[in-house]
Amino acid sequence: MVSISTSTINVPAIIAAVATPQSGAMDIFIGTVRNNSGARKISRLEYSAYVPMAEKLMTAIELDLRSKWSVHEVIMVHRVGMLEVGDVAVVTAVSSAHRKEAFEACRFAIDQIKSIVPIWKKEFADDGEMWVEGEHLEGIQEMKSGPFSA
Amino acid sequence: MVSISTSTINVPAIIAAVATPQSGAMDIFIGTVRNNSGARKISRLEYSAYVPMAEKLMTAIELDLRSKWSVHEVIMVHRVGMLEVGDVAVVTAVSSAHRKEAFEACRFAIDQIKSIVPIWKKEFADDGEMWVEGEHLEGIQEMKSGPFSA
Amino acid sequence: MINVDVKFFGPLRDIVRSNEISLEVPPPHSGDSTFDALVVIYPELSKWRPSVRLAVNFEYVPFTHNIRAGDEVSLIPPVSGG
Amino acid sequence: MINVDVKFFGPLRDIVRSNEISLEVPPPHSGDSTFDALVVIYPELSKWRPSVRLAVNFEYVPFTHNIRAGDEVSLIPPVSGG
Repeated sequence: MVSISTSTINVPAIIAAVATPQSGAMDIFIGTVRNNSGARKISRLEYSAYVPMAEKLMTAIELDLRSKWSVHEVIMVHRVGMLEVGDVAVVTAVSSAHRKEAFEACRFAIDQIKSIVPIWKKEFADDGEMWVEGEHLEGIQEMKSGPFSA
Repeated sequence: MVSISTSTINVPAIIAAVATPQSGAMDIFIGTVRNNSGARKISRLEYSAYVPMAEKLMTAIELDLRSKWSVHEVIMVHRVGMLEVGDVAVVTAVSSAHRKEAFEACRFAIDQIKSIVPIWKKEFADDGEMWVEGEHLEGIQEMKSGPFSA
Repeated sequence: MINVDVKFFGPLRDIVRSNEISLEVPPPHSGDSTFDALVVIYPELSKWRPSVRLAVNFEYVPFTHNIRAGDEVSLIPPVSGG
Repeated sequence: MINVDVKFFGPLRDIVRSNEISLEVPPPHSGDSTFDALVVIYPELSKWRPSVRLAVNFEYVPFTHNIRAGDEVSLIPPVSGG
């Protein structure tokens, strides 16, 4: 299950939704808004997305992940809109029989989201506002051999 | 913060406790009781611990982890007693500025718990009860060069 | 001439001051010729050429991709989610 | 003679049918001699010797470790937490 959300991400509900009776392991990654970006003091972040393409790519990431690891449930949710320090921006959660798969697949999910999903972050700091440069080079390289390129 | 708990593990409280304003990343591993062990159908698990030594080693694991990765908060809780399928047996949670440290340190925490912390699991299955053989070989090797041996 | 609507996001939206721009262009029409037509109107876009990606109908495609009337065309600056 | 209380856990507890056993042994006294004394009483323990670890005062120590009166001595079978 993947989604772009305009409201608060409910982490306990996500955990409950990835749990299955077959699962011995769940790994949950939570990305939050931190109060600094290097030396700059951050007050809030605004996330925007190209929503239909973002959800399409997140679905493709889930399929790719399932082809690489044997997992039970996968949830990826990214929030958009204005977020304050401490707010949850993204959650990736994976359940599996054993921990290796859950950890690796959960890491893969967030790495891929950061590399290829069309979401943008603008920082509002003490010295003004600024679009964040993401991890696009890694993403572009992934893309060339990945399932998402034409 | 580490502990052996005789009551239900409160996962949302753990997540709230590892969050800090400096953290952009949290990784949470949740180990649950699954309904099978290979071909055997499991009805419940009983965990027992050598509590003072278990808590001492979990504290040593946290110190070791903090010497290897720059992280903010670390929580490790393992439950003891009789658990049903789906119950949470163990949680390791780590917050950090960026995701790499949170993932690696969280994985290290659960790997070390499974290798060296004196906790034992008895399976109650359709064909009787049985002590589980853990991952002790890996653990013994870790021990020889680790901070926990004499 | 075909009509192509191009969507903009993130920092590119600040440059063109719009979410979407309508272009009238002669076929054959590719991502490259779209970008070239846009740079004439918004010279500031040119410095984004090395890092921006083209998406057509919600998929990343090379800039050589042929664009047809009705395609959903988007310029994707470096992403920074998470 | 010194008095040594040895704690048992998990599957070892099922063998000795007790959480703790009190031994009277002559010094010098090591983990090895403790284990040997226990095997005399519980022969079934011998097969655990390769996999069991010794803990003295809540720390893993080699079986050659010298045990003194008042030490908390425990036999730790392979752990299986998580």
